[in-house]
Amino acid sequence: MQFFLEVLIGGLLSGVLYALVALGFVLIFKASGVFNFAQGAMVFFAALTFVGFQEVLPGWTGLEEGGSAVFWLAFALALVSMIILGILTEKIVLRPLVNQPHITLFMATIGLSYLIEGIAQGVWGANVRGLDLGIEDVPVEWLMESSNILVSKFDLVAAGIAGVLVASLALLFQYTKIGRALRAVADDHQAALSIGIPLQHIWVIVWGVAGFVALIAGMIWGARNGVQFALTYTALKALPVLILGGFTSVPGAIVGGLIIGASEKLAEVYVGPFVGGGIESWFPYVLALLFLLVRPEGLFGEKHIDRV
Amino acid sequence: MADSRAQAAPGTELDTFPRLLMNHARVRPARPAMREKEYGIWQTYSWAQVAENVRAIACGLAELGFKRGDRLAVIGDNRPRLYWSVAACQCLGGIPVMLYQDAVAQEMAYVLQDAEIRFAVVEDQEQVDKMLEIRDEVPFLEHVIYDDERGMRHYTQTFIKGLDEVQEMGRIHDRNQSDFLDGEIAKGAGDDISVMLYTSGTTGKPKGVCQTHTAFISAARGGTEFDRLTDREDILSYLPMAWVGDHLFSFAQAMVAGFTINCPESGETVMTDLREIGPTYYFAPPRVFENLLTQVMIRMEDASWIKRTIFHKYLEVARRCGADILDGKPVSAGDRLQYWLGGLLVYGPLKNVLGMSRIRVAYTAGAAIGPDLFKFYRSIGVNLKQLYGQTETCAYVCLQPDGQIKLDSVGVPAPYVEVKLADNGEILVKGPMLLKAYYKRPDATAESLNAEGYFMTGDAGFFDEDGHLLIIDRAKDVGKLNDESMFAPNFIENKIKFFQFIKEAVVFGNQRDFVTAFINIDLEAVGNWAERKGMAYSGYTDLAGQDAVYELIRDCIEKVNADLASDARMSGSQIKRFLILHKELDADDGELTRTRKVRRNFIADRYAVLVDALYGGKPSCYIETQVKYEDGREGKISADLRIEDVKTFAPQAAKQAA
Amino acid sequence: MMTNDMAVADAGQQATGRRIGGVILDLQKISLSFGGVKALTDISFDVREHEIRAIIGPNGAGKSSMLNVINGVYHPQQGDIVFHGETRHEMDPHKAAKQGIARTFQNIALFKGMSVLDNIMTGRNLKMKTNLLQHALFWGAAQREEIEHRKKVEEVIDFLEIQSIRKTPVGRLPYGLQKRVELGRALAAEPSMLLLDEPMAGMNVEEKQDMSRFILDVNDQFGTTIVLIEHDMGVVMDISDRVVVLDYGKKIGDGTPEEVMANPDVIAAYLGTSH
Amino acid sequence: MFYREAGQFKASYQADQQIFPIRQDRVAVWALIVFFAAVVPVIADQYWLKAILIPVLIFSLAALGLNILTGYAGQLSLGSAAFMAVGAFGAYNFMLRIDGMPFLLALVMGGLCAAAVGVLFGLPSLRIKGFYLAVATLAAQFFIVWALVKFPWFSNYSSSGVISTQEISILGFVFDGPTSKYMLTLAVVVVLALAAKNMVRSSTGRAWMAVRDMDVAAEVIGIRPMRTKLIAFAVSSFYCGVAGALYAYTYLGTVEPEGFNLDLSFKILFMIIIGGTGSIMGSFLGAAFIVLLPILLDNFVPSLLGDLVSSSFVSNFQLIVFGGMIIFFLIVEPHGLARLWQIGKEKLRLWPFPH
Repeated sequence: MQFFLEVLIGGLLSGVLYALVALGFVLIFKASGVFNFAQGAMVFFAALTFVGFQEVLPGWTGLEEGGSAVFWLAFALALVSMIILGILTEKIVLRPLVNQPHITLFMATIGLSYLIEGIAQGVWGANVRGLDLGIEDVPVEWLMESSNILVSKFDLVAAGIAGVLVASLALLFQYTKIGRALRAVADDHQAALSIGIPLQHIWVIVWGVAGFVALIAGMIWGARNGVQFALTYTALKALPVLILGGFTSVPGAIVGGLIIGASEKLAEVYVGPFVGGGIESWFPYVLALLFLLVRPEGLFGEKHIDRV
Repeated sequence: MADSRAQAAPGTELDTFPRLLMNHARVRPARPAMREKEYGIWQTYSWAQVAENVRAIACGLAELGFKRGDRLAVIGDNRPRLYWSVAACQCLGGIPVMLYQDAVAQEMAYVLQDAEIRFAVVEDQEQVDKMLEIRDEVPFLEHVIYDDERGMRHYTQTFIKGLDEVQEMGRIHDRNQSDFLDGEIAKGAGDDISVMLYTSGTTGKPKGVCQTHTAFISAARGGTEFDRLTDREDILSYLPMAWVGDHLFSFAQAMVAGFTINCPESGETVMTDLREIGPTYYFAPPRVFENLLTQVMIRMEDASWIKRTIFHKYLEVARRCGADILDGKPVSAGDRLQYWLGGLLVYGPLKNVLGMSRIRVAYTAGAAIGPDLFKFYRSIGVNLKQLYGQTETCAYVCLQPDGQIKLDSVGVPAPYVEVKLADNGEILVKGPMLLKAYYKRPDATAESLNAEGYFMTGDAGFFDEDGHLLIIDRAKDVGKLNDESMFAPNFIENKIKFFQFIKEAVVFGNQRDFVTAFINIDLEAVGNWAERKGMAYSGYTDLAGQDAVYELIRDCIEKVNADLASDARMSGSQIKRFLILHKELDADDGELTRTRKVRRNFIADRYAVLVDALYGGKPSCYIETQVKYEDGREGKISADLRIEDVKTFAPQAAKQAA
Repeated sequence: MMTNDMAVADAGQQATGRRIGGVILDLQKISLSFGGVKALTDISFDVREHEIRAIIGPNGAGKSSMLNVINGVYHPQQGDIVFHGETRHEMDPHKAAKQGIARTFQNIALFKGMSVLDNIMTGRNLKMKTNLLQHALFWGAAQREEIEHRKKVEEVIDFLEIQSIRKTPVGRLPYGLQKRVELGRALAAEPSMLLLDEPMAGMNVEEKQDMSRFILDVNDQFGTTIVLIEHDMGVVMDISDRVVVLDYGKKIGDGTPEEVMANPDVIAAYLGTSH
Repeated sequence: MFYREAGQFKASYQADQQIFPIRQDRVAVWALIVFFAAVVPVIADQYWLKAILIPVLIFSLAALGLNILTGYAGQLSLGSAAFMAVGAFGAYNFMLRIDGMPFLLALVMGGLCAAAVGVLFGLPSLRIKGFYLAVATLAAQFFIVWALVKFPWFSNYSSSGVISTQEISILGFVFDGPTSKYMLTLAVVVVLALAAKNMVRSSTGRAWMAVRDMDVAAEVIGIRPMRTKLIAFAVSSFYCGVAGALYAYTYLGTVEPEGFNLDLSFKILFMIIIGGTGSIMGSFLGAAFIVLLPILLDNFVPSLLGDLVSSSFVSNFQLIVFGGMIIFFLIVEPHGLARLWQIGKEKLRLWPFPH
């Protein structure tokens, strides 16, 4: 039981991170109808840019290496880079493809992910880097003492940050003017235009926010596993989350992330040994797929009626 | 080749079309006789199949009571089964009478009455309806037989039958009396009338021209020998069956030479079908060639400058040496090389797109063809030639021989034809291809044939030093200006019409002090020109009245004047004043004949106020005209027409201006 | 020619042309809703063999939904459909097609990436028997079958007078011609019943006349029963035998064109709405 | 310019339905086949055969397979490489476990295994469309590779699933050199390409395209979307499977499951995007492009820029070029090189006219 809880909590914590990445997808999908496969590449790009700036800034500015000034400056620069990336993407890739079938846009974002990966590594190099957020990866003491459950402090903090972010975005989406505009756009581009919301602005904001989410996700994952090419695979983790939760639902992304995170870990631990292990790679997909057959629109997705 | 030689032997029994047909069915049963684009492919009928079908139709007609000497009306587009009906009628010793299929019912009524038609084979519901409309006026019409069943199921009248049904009756008839039709064919003689063609007639009612088998077979045989046509030729049959040219090329020559005729799918697909078939032998009136060239030039306007440069460079090469190469004249090796390159880059592809890649012989006639136009086709290697003839001569008097092409002549007298000139310049012809008579019009027959048996063509012309005939004008149209100099209106009009911007021209001057002209602009060409210049216009009338257009046309006419000034006989005929008509001259309004010749006198009467204004020196004139639209509605067009003066040239000044 | 080949199952019918027969389709108390929104409420009407039956009504009256119920694209929550004497709760599009129901759509539903010819050929798919392996070889039976069906399709092309565009991709055609091609695709299936959803919408007068003629010819030559939705009252009056009027998902009138036009409810519905 | 179509009229439906209705095209295609079958083996060196021609042919086949599914039937798949893996391991096991198994039959059986797996993973297309389906095919991608690694039976208990292919021998002739392997590959690819063309121009292909373009309308005229999609999955996977088997047997000789990873699937997807979706020829053009581009970049970028660039730069540059090309083609010419070819051909047919 204790072990089960450990696995479950570990799974849920990583699930929060999945949710974070999935949220980036949902934002962009809702606003522009694009299934952004390049979200993973953006995470990688963001983390690499952050680390890259951290490395070069002391040399450029004379600031103390590893200091908080460098940290925040690098963070700011990385964020600006992400926003610029978002704007460029919107202008160069999405706008010319507006009104194309969704599947075409999807394929374009696959191309985009190659492009972003190439640029990121071209600029910052392909070496694996460490990233230190100053949070130790040690078991949380009070938990260990009270119930003898091993939960990493790092995981907990990361999940906390992600949770706060997810929650605030959900609120933002629900209650602010921008959020309402976003929802209007998601429902009907024409209608959104007719009530006077400049579509381009919204897209830029959304890509900017998605970039911000990617940066946070990249920093957390990078700190955990090192900043390396494998960060791009976070997108692949987020896909089943989306299917489960529905492409258009913020709560769906959160709940889906938690379900996938937990079930994946549980399956790996309890089912894995019987089939040789390593089922993490495909288990979420199969789970999502089975779920799809029952409920094609996802947990929180809207049922779509084919008008003829 | 060998076969056509064999038929050409004198004294052969192949002296009627039915016998020719049955002979082809024996000699080349599997060769394609006809193709028709239908259901997406070229449905092919061999000579044997054609003969079988013709037999069935003939026997079916006989079963319905068709007798020797009866006339059979044939109305419709160029459809195999209509050609078969013509042949079937001839098998029975009857006389096919083809009508222009786009004529309105009332126009048809006259011919049906005149020819006392008992049987009509028509294409479709539309033509059946016309027959029903005029049924009361032609009470002797006993049977109307339709080819296309579409929409015919509710016609319960017993005198209306499907050609299928008639053929089926015929097949049974033929089975029961298998020697009946052969007997009928055997009864035929070369001197029997094989067909009656109604002349459209610029004046008076149409007259039925009776032509014998011998006449058309001679004309066809002469033509095939002259151009060495074989049974491998392909021809596209798209001109009205009622027109003598189609009967000569698509029927008589095909029957004589045994080549294949190809019927297009529909009127709107003619150009595509032409391209698919790629005929080896082709006929088209000048306006078709002209439209093609206009389209070529318009389409080239949109091409990239590289293409345009190549195009024009090699057209220049072609202008320089193309015609000479085609005529087998000596040309320098350098030019030959350039022409070969041009063939690869321009002429070959161009001919391909136009469907003219395989043409060995192409003819044009019916109206004068512009020298530039004519030269253009010859220079890119299309062996385009002119011929001269009338309905009364089976469209067969003069032909241009290969290698001796002159732009202004119509060639030398064709085989078996004798041509001489009357004192007033009128062209007189004699030969086996002459009409037997005008149907029921001994007066007209006597008028057109002189005492020595020459047919008086009504055209004025002369022979040049090489024995080529030049046509100037209709003999009766040739008049005199008040200064006694010659006035040949057609001659002048043709010169004007050679400009692509001008579609029709009507000139006046007989018994007048000077020459004036009505102009019809070519809406497509001028419209395009206007679009390129960024001019807005709302339609023909608006465009025709614009200053810039007047300027454009005045330039054209000035060029004509310069040209006329260079010829001593014609320099007095320079155009002093002109106007652009507010409407297009139209056959439906009676201004043109069905073959699109202008009816000058009718126009002069109809627009008398305009003629007066031209000679009265007025700067403009108001006119209101009744018009008939395609759907039969009537309406009015009115405009204030400007009249403009044109520069004329003194005879001696001509050289400088040109 | 066409007449012989295209004739529908009932051979007796074609010789004498159009003769309205008994009821072949009976819709009984049909109700349909989407997530609580009622599209059709308790609608009953019937269609007789060989007749031209029009469905009219203002926008949003539920006309297209009605056609979608008939050929099984939508499944009604309540009601029965009696087709050829067989009662069922809902139709299935594939089965409907097999039983000879073909249709066109309000917003042209052609296959944009294919030529006119191929689009119409798809109408023959149900009747094609050769299998995948034979197709891969394209030899013998497969080729023979392809040609046999091509001939039928060419007859349809000829019938609709669209020869000159047969190899054009449908996406490049003007609207009116696309409608005609869509009719061709439906005709290629040699249907006994044809559902036409606003066949003349967006057409000019001339195109409408052509289309009316084609519809009448189809009905006349092949005896095809036709159910059509049309806005142009002139056309409806001209070509239909009986008319059913819908408004807000309810039936408000049913009868001959004259009867329907005299019906006060219908007049009210039409005057009360603008479209 | 080189076309002389006047006079090439069709007097029968057979003639009208030819794959290449224009005589000049037929001549060109035959010339091309003769060139690749008779001239290339003589003039090409080992490197060309082994590193360029054989992979181009194999990838053409795989792209063809994906194109049937994505280009013709409109179902996006991101699992092509996995189906290739099934084909490769299928053929390997048939060769391994059945004595005297003819190679060509093993190839077909490998393809059939892939087809069966393809149908299984195509089943979700019953309910889902578009990128939902694409994600479903990702499941196939991950699951299959995982299964091939984790169940050593598939690789005859070799370490980490690596297999070394058996000798290819047909009717006693051993295909051991690059030339003979090239010829074998060429023959298989040409035959399958012809079969694919035949399928897409028959009612099967029309059903695919109908479902792709407008599935509701397709259903209404009696095409069963489900059946049609599953057939597309089966045929597509068969082609990918055969391509995978050839990949193992005539190209690499030794393969491991991880070699058939998502990157390879993407590569094949890129081939059809750049080559042209819904075009048989596009599959070949796209495969040639994607295979040749890195070789060109490897050879020319360093020689152009000299020592300025590192090898990692070249590989990143490749990523950028690939990504950029995909976006470029999707925006500018969604139908890829095949459409450009088509446009060029139209221009030649209309030459000297522009339209």
